[in-house]
Amino acid sequence: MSDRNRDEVYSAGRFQKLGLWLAVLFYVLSVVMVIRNCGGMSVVFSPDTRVITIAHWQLEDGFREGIDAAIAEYEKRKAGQGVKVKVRQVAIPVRGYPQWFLTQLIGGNPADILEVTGSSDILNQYFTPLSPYIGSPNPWNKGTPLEKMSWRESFADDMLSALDTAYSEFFSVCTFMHTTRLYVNMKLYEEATGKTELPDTLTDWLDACRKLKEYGVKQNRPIIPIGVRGFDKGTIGQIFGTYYSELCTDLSDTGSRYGYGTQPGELFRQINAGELSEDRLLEPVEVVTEVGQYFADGFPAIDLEQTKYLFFAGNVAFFIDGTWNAFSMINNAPFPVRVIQIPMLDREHRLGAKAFGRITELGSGIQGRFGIPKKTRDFELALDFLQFLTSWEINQLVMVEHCKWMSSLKEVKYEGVMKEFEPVTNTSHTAVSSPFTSIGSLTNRLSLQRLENSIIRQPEDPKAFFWNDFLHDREQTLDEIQEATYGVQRNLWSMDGTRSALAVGVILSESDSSEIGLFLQRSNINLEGIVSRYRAVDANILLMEELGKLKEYGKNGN
Amino acid sequence: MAIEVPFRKLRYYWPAYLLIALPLLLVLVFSYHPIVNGMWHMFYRWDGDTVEEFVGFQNIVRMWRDSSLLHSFFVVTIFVVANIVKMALPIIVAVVLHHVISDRMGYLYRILFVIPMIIPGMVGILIWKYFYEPNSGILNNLLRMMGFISPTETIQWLSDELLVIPSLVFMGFPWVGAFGVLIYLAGLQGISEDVYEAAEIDGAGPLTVFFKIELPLIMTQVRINLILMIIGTIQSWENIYLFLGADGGPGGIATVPGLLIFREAFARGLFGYGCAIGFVIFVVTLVLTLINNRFVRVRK
Amino acid sequence: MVNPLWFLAVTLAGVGVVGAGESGANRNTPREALKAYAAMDYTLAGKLAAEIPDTPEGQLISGLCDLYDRSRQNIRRGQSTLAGIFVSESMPLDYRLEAGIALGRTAQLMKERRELYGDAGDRYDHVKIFERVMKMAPGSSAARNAFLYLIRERLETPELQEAAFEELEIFIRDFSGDSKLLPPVHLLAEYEYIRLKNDYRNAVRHLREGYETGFANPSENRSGLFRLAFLYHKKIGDKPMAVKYYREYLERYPYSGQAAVAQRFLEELGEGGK
Amino acid sequence: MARVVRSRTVEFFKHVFILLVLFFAFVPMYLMINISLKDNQQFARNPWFPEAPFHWENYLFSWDHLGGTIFNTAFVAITATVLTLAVAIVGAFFFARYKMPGSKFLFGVFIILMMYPSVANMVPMFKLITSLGLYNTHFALIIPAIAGGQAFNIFVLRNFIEDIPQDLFDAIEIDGGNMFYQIWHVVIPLSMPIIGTLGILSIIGQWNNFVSPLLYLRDTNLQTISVALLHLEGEYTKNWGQLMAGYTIASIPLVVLFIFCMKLFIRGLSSGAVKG
Repeated sequence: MSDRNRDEVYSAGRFQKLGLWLAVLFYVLSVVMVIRNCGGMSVVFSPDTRVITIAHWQLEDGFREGIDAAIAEYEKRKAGQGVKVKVRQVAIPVRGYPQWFLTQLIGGNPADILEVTGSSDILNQYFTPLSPYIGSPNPWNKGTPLEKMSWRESFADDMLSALDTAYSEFFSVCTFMHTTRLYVNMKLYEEATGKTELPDTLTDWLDACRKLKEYGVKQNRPIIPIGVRGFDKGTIGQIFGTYYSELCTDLSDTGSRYGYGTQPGELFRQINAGELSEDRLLEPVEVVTEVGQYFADGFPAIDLEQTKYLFFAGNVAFFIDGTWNAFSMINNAPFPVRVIQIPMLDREHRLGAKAFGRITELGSGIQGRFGIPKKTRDFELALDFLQFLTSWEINQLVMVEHCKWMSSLKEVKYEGVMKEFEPVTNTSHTAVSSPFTSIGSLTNRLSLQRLENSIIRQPEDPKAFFWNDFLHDREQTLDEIQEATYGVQRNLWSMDGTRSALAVGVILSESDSSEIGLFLQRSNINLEGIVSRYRAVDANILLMEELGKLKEYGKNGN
Repeated sequence: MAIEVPFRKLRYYWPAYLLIALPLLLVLVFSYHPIVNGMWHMFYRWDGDTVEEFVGFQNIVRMWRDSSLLHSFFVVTIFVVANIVKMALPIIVAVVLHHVISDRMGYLYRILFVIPMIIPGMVGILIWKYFYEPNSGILNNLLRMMGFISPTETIQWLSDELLVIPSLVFMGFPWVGAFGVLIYLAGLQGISEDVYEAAEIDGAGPLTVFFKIELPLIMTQVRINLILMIIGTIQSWENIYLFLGADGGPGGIATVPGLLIFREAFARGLFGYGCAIGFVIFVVTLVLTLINNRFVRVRK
Repeated sequence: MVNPLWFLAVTLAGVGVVGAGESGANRNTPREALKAYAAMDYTLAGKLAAEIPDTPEGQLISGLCDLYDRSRQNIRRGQSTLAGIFVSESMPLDYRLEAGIALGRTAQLMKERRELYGDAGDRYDHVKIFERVMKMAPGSSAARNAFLYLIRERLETPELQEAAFEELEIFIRDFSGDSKLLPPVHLLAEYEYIRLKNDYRNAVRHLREGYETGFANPSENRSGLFRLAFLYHKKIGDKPMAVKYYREYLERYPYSGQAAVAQRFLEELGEGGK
Repeated sequence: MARVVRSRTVEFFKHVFILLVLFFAFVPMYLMINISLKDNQQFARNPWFPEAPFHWENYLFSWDHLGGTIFNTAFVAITATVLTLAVAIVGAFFFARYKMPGSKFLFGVFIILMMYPSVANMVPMFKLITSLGLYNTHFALIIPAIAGGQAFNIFVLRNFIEDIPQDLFDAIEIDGGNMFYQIWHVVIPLSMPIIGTLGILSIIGQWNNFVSPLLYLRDTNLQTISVALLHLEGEYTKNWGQLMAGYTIASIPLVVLFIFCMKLFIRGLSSGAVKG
């Protein structure tokens, strides 16, 4: 180094010494803060405080504040009972949640109450079965209309949405309910159509959309007749499900040899045998493709943030979305907004000749499933808080007052705008699930993507396009079913482990009859579960066989 | 110059092995054990917790059939090629910087070039995510100001299957990592004065000076950066995860192998399959590094 | 089987994962071991069982843990321990029954997944074990389980099918144990009659008997009731029974999603009135 | 500097070119700071240029979101760096000072790891961390970082220590100084610059580390800055001002670190720390 640099180094030496000391100081400070931040927490709270954590991915405004209010109330009441309790709330963005959820379950010490996601295998492996606890009434419902009902019956759908069909077991309870509605920008609607009463049938709706498009051309404004939030494919799935049920609800009578409802394997068997035309399953695709021509282009990419931007910009007439951010959209919109249901497929419409009209929404749309992992350190407290959260008074405090969502419980009255969100119950036709979206999560995602492509490309025969593309991805669907079958077979071994544990439980409790009764009931549940496992395995084998035999569009059955 | 210790002197010098004991232990437990464990679990259906079923070559057959894996290597090749092209700019900047006459300005520039490096990586990526944000992002605002698109129109840079990969390539535009520029600059400083004078006498123009003298000299640094870049690009999946989430953009088009491991293992729970993909990445990196060492010979 | 390097890593790294063992074998360890196993806490149960290797409880629990504790599974050793317990006269009957069922069932499952277990499943003949269990304690829940696993396998093999259906009827008719144990068998019977013989009459008979005795799983009870009414209505065409059970369904589950369907079917059958 | 005489215009073009590249490199940083002082209305109206009412409360809001994570990250980064370098120096000294039987093989063991893509063992590493009970603790980040850093640091330090004249070591050894005495009194003082540079690189590496905290830390109060920023960005109702304020806060510690070791860092890089 030249001389000039050398003395520079020494003069810099003092400056760097200062830097070094500053770094050491900062390090010591951060060590103190880290200790205070995590280790110190237990020191700060007296050791006999029981701490549990609740985690979820609902970042909508109002949800976190609602849970905080419930926590404050819970800590106060438990202090009244002489129990020191601290509940921590963790909210993770939906994009990172599936991975965050799975790694902590495998990692070792998961949060005590978790919003559940993922496959049945994961739920069965990591979450406590709740069936022994749902029979007795929820202790927090004393003095409310649900007092006499068992915890299970206190839910609007008797906990059917929380039932895991693969293991016929309850691993979670539902905390809120959503329905899908249309938010209508009344100012734009009236300007374009000149009418004030809103469409109730599909024909009127499409007619209004056509007028809106013409209005947009006339005004040289980028009018989007129907705005859809595509990024998590939820809304597309909802619309397809609604029209599929309105067209195919009668299939439930014949769609399964074992009882009411439809099984994909049986439907495909009927198609191969010529007893059923695949057209019946594909007409809803044509309806959604026709509705889809009024969507914004690039709709699959629109996420929640852009939804609000587009809607408030005033260029979207009908916005289809769940009722989770309905209230904030209605209040913050710079124009009057009304809410209507998804218009019904009417008989005048060319595809509506055989439609069955509106479908009951009773028991559908109940979500927000929270479960308790087996590895939790304080199961008793976690269960108590979960029952607190799903008690009549508190659930309304969180959901209805704070989030303006609907509660998942019975006997809940709504007023004002929220009345529009209540589920439709004045019809006797039940929803039915389509084979394209009910075989597995991968097949469902591929089908919804296929639906989006059909909307974007507007093929002259959407049914042929959808069907042939469905067969094109047959390999991946078969792979998913095979994986599910392995999961079921592997699970037979762990279910036998449960049987054995219950048997040893019976041996242990020799005389104590009440305990024996519970063990016998649970071993019966276990054996009934094994029978339903046989059903699932046989259904999968039949489905793979029949799916393999399906032929190109129009060539089946003859 | 170091002390030669043949076998017979071991009796006296054996404590020296204590020096290497701790680093060796750490490397064995935290690097070599996972490598072996990964290769072992390639042949298992493993959910990372209790389920470990030997399934032989099922994972490998599944990989062969899995179109998203083949696609992910195709996508990562695009990124590698793009990064090779992007290496040109730092070299040019280093050469130009080298020829800047005033010493003080040169030193000031060097400092300025390092500053972008000290922003945390995460901040840089999130700012670029804002750059592409359809409604209020910089790019669309710019295009609206310049009239290329109408005031309310939005171009979906990260959600359109055609645009997402070019956007990811373009990200971090000047691509001038301080690491690259300063390393090349150090190489250039090695050239002595008389070499330039000799070139001056033969009447060599700036371009021939560059290609004949400067480029060959910094080839060693370029080669090192090339290898590090290739390994880095094949491994890196963080920006794609941050930009597009675990699905890897519309239709999973931008899924790179690293992101595929992350998704298959940590979101879907297929740990055995994740190990299998990891092994494939290791093999591909090894092959590329060997090729690189042999063909990018440094002409001394 | 956990890969050996993992053990090397843990021991080398010196970070103790498994808690240190504490007090010696005190008086009621056998009971503690059973309790831990019943709560499916395999690590604790395995540790306690290891402390009392010569007692019946110790052997039973260690054998069962070898089979079901997936993190340290040793099927071969587990099955041989349980086989020892099953055949030895000196063991208490309850332990022998449980050992027999666990041994037979795991052997059966291993035979079904040959690509995974190879022929390790053939070491024990589960049919003989199940039949012996049924003879040892007719009417017990162990006998019922053994029968259910056996009959399902027989129904799967076409040539044994006819005989299997008769055996099923005989088993249910002269089952000496508590009738509350039978609903799962009825459920299987209903399912197999439809699947293999399309015989809805017998299927409905079994479903009805199972439902009247009461399924343990609340959701099985609910869907069973609706299925019963539906099969009477759509598959057999027995109107009065269909109406009876549709009404019972509306009465017990007025809020359910399928209540509206029951109402519609009632109107279809001309019995609209509640 | 090469004294290639050129006309003023070419000199001018060189400066313009470099300034242009610097301009594009600095635009994101400028926008970050500029937007961090705006609320949503100002931002929507004009995101480009600073505007009168500066909203400093954005920083307060972001601080109580990110404050704790800054300290977590600092703790992890500094601890990991100090321990990595300590272990690496000892290792490098072994390779530089002694040619023991098998030291060539051992050196190979370390160097091969430089070529191994860490993403390939993401899955088994996770399993190892959880089975060692390190899950959801800061050590799940520190210990693997120490192990991961050995290969590169030993490789660089060995080159450096080999250049130190051996007689300095022999002198100490004669009057009874053991190996660690030699390291403390000869190796560390003499290779301060390279240790400084490697330290800075390691701290920057740990500060930007995003995958390990994402996988191994569950609680938000333990979380490091990168993942905290991701979660802040993942919120639905976006307030760009607060978001950019959060990004600025996350950058400050590194800027301060850099101000103090700028000369050291540039000299380290320019002296070709990474020899061919």
